[in-house]
Amino acid sequence: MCEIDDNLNWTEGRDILRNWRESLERRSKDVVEIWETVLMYHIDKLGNEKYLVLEQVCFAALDCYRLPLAEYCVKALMKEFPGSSRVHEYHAMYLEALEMYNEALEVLDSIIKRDETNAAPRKRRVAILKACGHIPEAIKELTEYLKKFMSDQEGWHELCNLYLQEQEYSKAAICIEELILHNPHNHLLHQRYAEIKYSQGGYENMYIAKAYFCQAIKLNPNNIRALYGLLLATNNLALSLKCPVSQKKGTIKLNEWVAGQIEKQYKNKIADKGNDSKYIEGLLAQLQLEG
Amino acid sequence: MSGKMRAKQDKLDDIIAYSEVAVRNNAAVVEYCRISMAALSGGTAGLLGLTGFYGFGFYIFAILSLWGMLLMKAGGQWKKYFISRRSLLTNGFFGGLFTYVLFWTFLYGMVHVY
Amino acid sequence: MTDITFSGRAYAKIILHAAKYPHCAINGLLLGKQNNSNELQIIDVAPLFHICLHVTPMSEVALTMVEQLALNQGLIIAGYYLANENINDTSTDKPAHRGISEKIVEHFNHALIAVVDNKKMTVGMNMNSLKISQYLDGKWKFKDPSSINYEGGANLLEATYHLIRRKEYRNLVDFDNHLDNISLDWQNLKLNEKIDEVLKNYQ
Amino acid sequence: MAELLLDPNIRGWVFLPIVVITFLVGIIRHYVSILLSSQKKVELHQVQDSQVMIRSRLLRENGQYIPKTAFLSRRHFFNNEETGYFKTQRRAPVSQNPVTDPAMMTDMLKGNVTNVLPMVLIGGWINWMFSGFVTTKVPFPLTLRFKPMLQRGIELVTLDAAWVSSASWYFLNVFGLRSIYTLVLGENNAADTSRHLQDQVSGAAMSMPPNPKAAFKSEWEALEICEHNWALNGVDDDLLGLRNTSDSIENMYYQSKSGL
Repeated sequence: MCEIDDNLNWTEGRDILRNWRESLERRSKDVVEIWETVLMYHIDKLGNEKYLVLEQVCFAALDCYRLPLAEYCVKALMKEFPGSSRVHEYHAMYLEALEMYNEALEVLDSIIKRDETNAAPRKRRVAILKACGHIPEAIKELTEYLKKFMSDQEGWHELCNLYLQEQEYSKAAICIEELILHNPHNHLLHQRYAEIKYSQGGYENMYIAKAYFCQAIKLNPNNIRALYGLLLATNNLALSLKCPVSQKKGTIKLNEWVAGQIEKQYKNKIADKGNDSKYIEGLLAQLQLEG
Repeated sequence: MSGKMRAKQDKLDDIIAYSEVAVRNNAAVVEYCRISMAALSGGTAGLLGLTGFYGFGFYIFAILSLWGMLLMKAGGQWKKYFISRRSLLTNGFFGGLFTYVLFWTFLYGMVHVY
Repeated sequence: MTDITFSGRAYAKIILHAAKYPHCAINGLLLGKQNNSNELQIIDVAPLFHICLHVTPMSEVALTMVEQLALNQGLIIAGYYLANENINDTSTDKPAHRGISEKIVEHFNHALIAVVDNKKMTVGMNMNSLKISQYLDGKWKFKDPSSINYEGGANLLEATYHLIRRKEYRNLVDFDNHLDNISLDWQNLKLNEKIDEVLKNYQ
Repeated sequence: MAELLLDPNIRGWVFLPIVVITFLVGIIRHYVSILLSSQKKVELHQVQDSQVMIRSRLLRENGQYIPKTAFLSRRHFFNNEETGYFKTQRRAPVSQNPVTDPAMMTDMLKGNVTNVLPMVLIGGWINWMFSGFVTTKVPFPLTLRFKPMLQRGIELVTLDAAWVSSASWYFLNVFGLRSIYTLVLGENNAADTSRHLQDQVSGAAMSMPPNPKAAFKSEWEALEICEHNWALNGVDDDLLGLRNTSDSIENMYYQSKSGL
């Protein structure tokens, strides 16, 4: 986290915001702060960028529950682009922040009516349902959406989270599979998939979980979650009655290997061997199998 | 280092994943350098009044030195940034040549013809 | 009827954890001591997760580790605390929480669940924002707030406000942070010292 | 051949103006095309089709990373005889005839207005304004074949091929400056970023197959013959085999940008 300089001038502020916009960083608190300390007084010097900045600030203000600021931004944008669906979307989000959900839905519906291919307002509808706490309805809405926009990764990810909230592991796994198809080399997805399969339980799922934990480790040897996960999965597998004898040996070997890896990770990272490593050792002792 | 890495990759069935965005970004940066280099070296050749094969030789020299500089900047880990070393050299050779000839002719005409 | 006492440190850490991740659900474990049969003291908490509460492997790891820690300090895992993602939501029977709290009950049958009431987390911190239920006779029963003692009383709220003002929550490390970077200390020894210091000033 | 001496006034009033004019016209053209570019109207089912195509292509390419049952159920979704997506969706081919589709007409017109028209107009104007000047000489020898190319507007048989006429100089500029535009206009361009953002909003995938029916059929065929080999088979042995090297900190996922 870089601290914001107290006496930065407006060009610097503009450049920082531009940078964050381009790298898709949210940092709402900082954005609002920059706006209030410098940019607010120089808004007319920004030229065409003014509206991009207003948009960014509007989003950040909604994030931080600074409703008057958000209202100001929405109004300024609305004045300049009365027909833009993007601005209307911000208006809907502002209504959402006021918890006027029905009005927000109306605005969103009117946007969708005007341009059926616009994905963003449809996703906002799901968000509203989620905010009301209607998770099953949100899931339904999102699946409808995904039937039309099948390669929307963000959508699949959110659907996965919603299913997880409802404890529907097998359906959540399908969503993660979809994401893996998009990014087969992302170790976090493999790790998450394995975790879901692990939570599902059962020998078959545990076996798959083991494989995906392995893949995650292969893609990133430092993924400590995957290392722990593999430790648990191999432990479970080896203790399972269904495990054929031929595989048992390999599983135990893997278990030993991963325990060694975890220990190594901790030794590398923690210079002074405090009592932390003691607990790790305790944990390993508890989970490791007698080979 | 590279030998070890190679060995490891062989074991991993050669999985090398490229981030498409990064690759495209790198290509754009290199393209930017190449155009600038072509324009600048063309201008230089024109000012120096190089003619005929000397001029083209100068272009080859410029391209090679740009390549060398890029590799120097990337250091030993050029594999991390670019897919192939040769395509770094040959890509956009003729596009650059066009720019080069234009600038060469322009400054040559400005300085030496009149 | 058992008496329940929350230490200032435990309360402050729960609030700081919730303040660090205002945009997502969080959970953690309450570590306590049962003196005689009807006095339960919550001494400390172990902040656990904020990224994905719904999958089990890492919770298993965390539970084992925390248990080790608790044993070492002569404490028991006495309950579970959480804050939901939705601002109006103070329910405790979400599937994600059910699993882990049942697990705790297996080991300690008077376990507590503390929910952070998001609505009461205001800038001034002038209300106690925990809602507590206890497991009695096979059911979770909501406890009357007046029956729970907080060490420090009104001063505790003042102290928490001060901690949040100082952005102390940035220094809080939960188990997810630890898994992202294992050199971070999830026991928060340094933060504990700071909290104790602040609490002392507000006595 | 005797050396030709050019009047320096030609430099000031012909040679330089042509360069400046071509450059500025190029920049104006860039902005005009931004001004005229319209959001293409897309039908919902077209978006859906293109996204389905992306999804099935990814299934073919990366299908080995998901378990076999998951792969098969997805293929079933696309290819099943009765209910598969590629079998049940019947789409009329999108009309490609510009005469019947007014939107296509305006698009073509706009393309012409921004690309061809200024070329012809400015070219004609320059031909008329600066005709008949020998402007410069290319610094390398050329064969006689290049004479008609480089000496448009000057009919002198004895002139060396290396000399360039004003009209040809203009065309040389038009082609040579193209890469310079990317250099100039691609940097910190406010107009560019806003356009970019607009693209983001209205759906990621805009490339539609022109004829969904044929595209579906070929995709169906490709998916039908696609085999599933689980890439994670034996991944645990890999790890054990890696015992010696895996402590080195290396990410397989090359994401670093070059610091150039």
